Amino acid sequence: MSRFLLLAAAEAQKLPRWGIFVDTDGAVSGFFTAVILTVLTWYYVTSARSGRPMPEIRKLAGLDAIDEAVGRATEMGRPVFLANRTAGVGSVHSFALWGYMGYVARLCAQYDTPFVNIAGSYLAAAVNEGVIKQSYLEAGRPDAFKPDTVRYIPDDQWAWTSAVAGMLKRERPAATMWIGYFYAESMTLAEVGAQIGAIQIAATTNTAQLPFFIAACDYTLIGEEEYAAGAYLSKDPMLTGTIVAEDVGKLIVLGLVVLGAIAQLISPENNFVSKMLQF
Amino acid sequence: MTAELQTWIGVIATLAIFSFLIKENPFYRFFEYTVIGMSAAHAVVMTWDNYTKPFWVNGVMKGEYYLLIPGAIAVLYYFRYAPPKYQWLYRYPLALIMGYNIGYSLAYDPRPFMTQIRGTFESLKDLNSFIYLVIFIGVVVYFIFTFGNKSAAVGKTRTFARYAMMMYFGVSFGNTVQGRFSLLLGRLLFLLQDWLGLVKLG
Amino acid sequence: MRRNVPVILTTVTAVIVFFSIVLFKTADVWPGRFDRMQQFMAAVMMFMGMANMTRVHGNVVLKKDRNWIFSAWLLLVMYVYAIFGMSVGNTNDTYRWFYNAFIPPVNATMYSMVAFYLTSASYKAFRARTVDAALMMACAVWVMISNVPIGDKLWGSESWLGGMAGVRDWIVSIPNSAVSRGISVGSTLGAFATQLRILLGLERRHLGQG
Amino acid sequence: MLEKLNNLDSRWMYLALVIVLVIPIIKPIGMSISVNKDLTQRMYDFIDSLPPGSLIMFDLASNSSSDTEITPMIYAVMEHMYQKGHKLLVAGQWSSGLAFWSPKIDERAREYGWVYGVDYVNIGYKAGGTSTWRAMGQDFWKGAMEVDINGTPFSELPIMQNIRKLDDKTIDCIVIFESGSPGMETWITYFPTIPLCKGSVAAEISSSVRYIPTGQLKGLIPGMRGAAEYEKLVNRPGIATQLMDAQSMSHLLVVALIALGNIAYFGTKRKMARGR
Repeated sequence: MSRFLLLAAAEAQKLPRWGIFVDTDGAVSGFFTAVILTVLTWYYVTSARSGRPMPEIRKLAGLDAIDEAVGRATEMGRPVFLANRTAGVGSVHSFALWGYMGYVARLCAQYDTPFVNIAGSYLAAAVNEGVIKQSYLEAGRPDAFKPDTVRYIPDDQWAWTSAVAGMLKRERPAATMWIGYFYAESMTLAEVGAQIGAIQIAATTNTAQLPFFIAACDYTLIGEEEYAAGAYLSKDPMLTGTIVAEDVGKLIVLGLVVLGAIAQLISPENNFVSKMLQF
Repeated sequence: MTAELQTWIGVIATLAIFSFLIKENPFYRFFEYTVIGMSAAHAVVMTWDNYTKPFWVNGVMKGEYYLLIPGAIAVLYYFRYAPPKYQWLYRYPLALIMGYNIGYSLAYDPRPFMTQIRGTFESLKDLNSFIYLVIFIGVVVYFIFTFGNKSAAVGKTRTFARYAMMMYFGVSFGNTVQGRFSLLLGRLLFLLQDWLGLVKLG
Repeated sequence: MRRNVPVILTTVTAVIVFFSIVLFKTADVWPGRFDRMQQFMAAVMMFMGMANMTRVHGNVVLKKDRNWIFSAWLLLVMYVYAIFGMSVGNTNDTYRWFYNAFIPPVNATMYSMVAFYLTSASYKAFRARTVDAALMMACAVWVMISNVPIGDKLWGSESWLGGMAGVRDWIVSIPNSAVSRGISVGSTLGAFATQLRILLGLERRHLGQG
Repeated sequence: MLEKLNNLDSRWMYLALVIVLVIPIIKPIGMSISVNKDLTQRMYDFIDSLPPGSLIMFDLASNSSSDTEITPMIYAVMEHMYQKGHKLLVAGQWSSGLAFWSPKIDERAREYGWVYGVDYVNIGYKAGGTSTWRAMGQDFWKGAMEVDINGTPFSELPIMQNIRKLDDKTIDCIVIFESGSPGMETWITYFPTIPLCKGSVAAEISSSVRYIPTGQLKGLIPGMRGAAEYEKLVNRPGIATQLMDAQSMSHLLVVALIALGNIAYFGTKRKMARGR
């Protein structure tokens, strides 16, 4: 109970903020977080560009499995599905998705395996088409694009799911990839996919849905691992640089937490780390 | 009568969808395609009624002329389905929307993030809060991709974090089971109570 | 003009929107206007979805592929319902009647089917092959039993450690909540990095071919 | 035998599930439950601690799919508000949620003798997402287009005269009934000062509890079980309590299946090892 009283006291006492900033908790510190992360990223990208070696990204089994999955689809002569329901063009999940899509579409074009993308946002469907065409072009197979390669299904959760479940049973893909933010449909998608015997790779940051993907998929990328794919798959040192910057960000977070914990033990009322973050 | 017809369609739809559990069949397919068609239309109708029309009538017509510029740029998006020569035009509205969203989340997302970090140490006082802190640090270390990949200590921390995460997923799974059965109960009640009238609850 | 201008446009827009939100004390003049502009853009683009579906299913119908009758039916339903809805409005009784007759029952049934899939998935997935799987299974089983009255019968909440439910609550509020926060801290940073890749023009895949 | 069990057809499990759910609905057993002290009890205590006549806002961020979980929660919280004499403002981030629950809330309100516009009000769905809510933070009337769900102007509703701004001085507590996005993030991000309680569908419990120690959430009703607990706390058993038996049986089925799966797995593994 005392914990709550303390918090209530902290809330009651308003911190003075710099005049031009919006008067909300974390307005100034949040601003600096964004700036610091941008500067860090810029720094590591520039040093990667100038040829400084970047550390390697640790092994992510789910991403290594993509080649195997596409290979099996080729052997069986069945399509590869890659789907996301919620992400629009402004969503960070789409940004991550395009990394997977470019890679998988290129592999599929090389092996002459049908590739299907199912999108829940009509704006994203249009962009996905561009990403896939570009990959086909790079693989030297611009003719591989079919009118039904990118399928928009309206983003009404269960209408979308019923359509995808139906497609899974009718077209029996050998590999399915569920990338991005999913809600309760995760269980249906993953289990129907498992029933048709597809190799399944899932990646989501929705912690509530991760257990279902873990239960029914062969490989699951947990949380943030979803975002690392673009850099991991392309092996582009500059993209790796952004991951290094992000890791430095994590080290800063850890440092702040440890420092904050020490300050909390010494004097809970005057915890400067806490005040700094609230500022 | 019409309400009754609605219930009957509901019952048939329910049974058709459930039949998918046994086998994919035309009965299911009919409802699948009908509902996709309807919800695609519904999405357009809702956007038309809630955005396009009010924006035009209450916005542009009432003097918010600045809206016409993004509106005109947005039209370029349709060039995605134009002949290849003009397709590149769709990149302009795309660039604007992406820029807006990136700026928006870079500005807003750090604020709750700060509260979350503060929350890890501000309640530090008993054994539980120390366990909390240790697990939190372990999980953050698990997600560091590039540093310490050869260090044994980091490796052990990651294994520990992985076990903690598996516990989390187990708990999360177990808790969700309840909700999913609630939903199925709801559907069974629809069949047993509203349609067949076998039971009466609530 | 074709590739660099969109990249610059994205960056400039992002920076302007960012500062308008962080710095404007009257939070709703410019950020609000940007919100409206973005919403209006989305409203203008609303037919993109129907365009895609017309292409996908129209192609099936033209080629008389498998299930072409269903595709034709889909297009018919979509156009009739959309034109009807746009002319009478979504609050029209007939419009609502059709909506309520078809969509909620299908949605609710589809949703409730998750319970079946969950049952069969837990049969196949929760096998103690590895330490990871064993831990996940043990926790899932524990929570499931303690979530229902039987758990209270087995190990009551008045007894030592608060019974099954007490242990569950401890797991939920301490390790569980720590993991959830750890993952979300990582995802937030990961999302930042992903957005910065676009902001700094490093990732240009979305610009597509041509 | 064990190999067969190892690859048991899912359809048998589906049949078993239907059977264990239907029987307790038709013939309930009626087992008692305990109240979760960290979640449900905390929310009950918070709402209980508000002085009589406080204004509580409902945010219906869900839809008819979550009917069986959310409806008993809404009823139980309303019952509590009735006992304490709180006032109610109904709003919603999901238009489908408002369309579905508004009639049910009206029905309960009639039972309690609440007068519309005095004891409770329903402002209806407001399009525009978070920017609309933020506008209501500046000026509630203007942001909400000055009309309620039936199109009645706010100026004709006595309760609205005191609701001029969406902030902690006007609203004493927001109770969100959520099953997805947009949801509590709206309140946590843009309105952190207004106390927030959550009626959560079961799937969202694990990812929401982290907001409890920080005080971003004052309490939480975890799923249908939580609804049954709240029904117990306010002393009015309802649908959730009645369906808990079916819940018990289905949970036991899943646990039994997991056990069976492991027996089959280890059995076949040993056999294979011996065969080799």
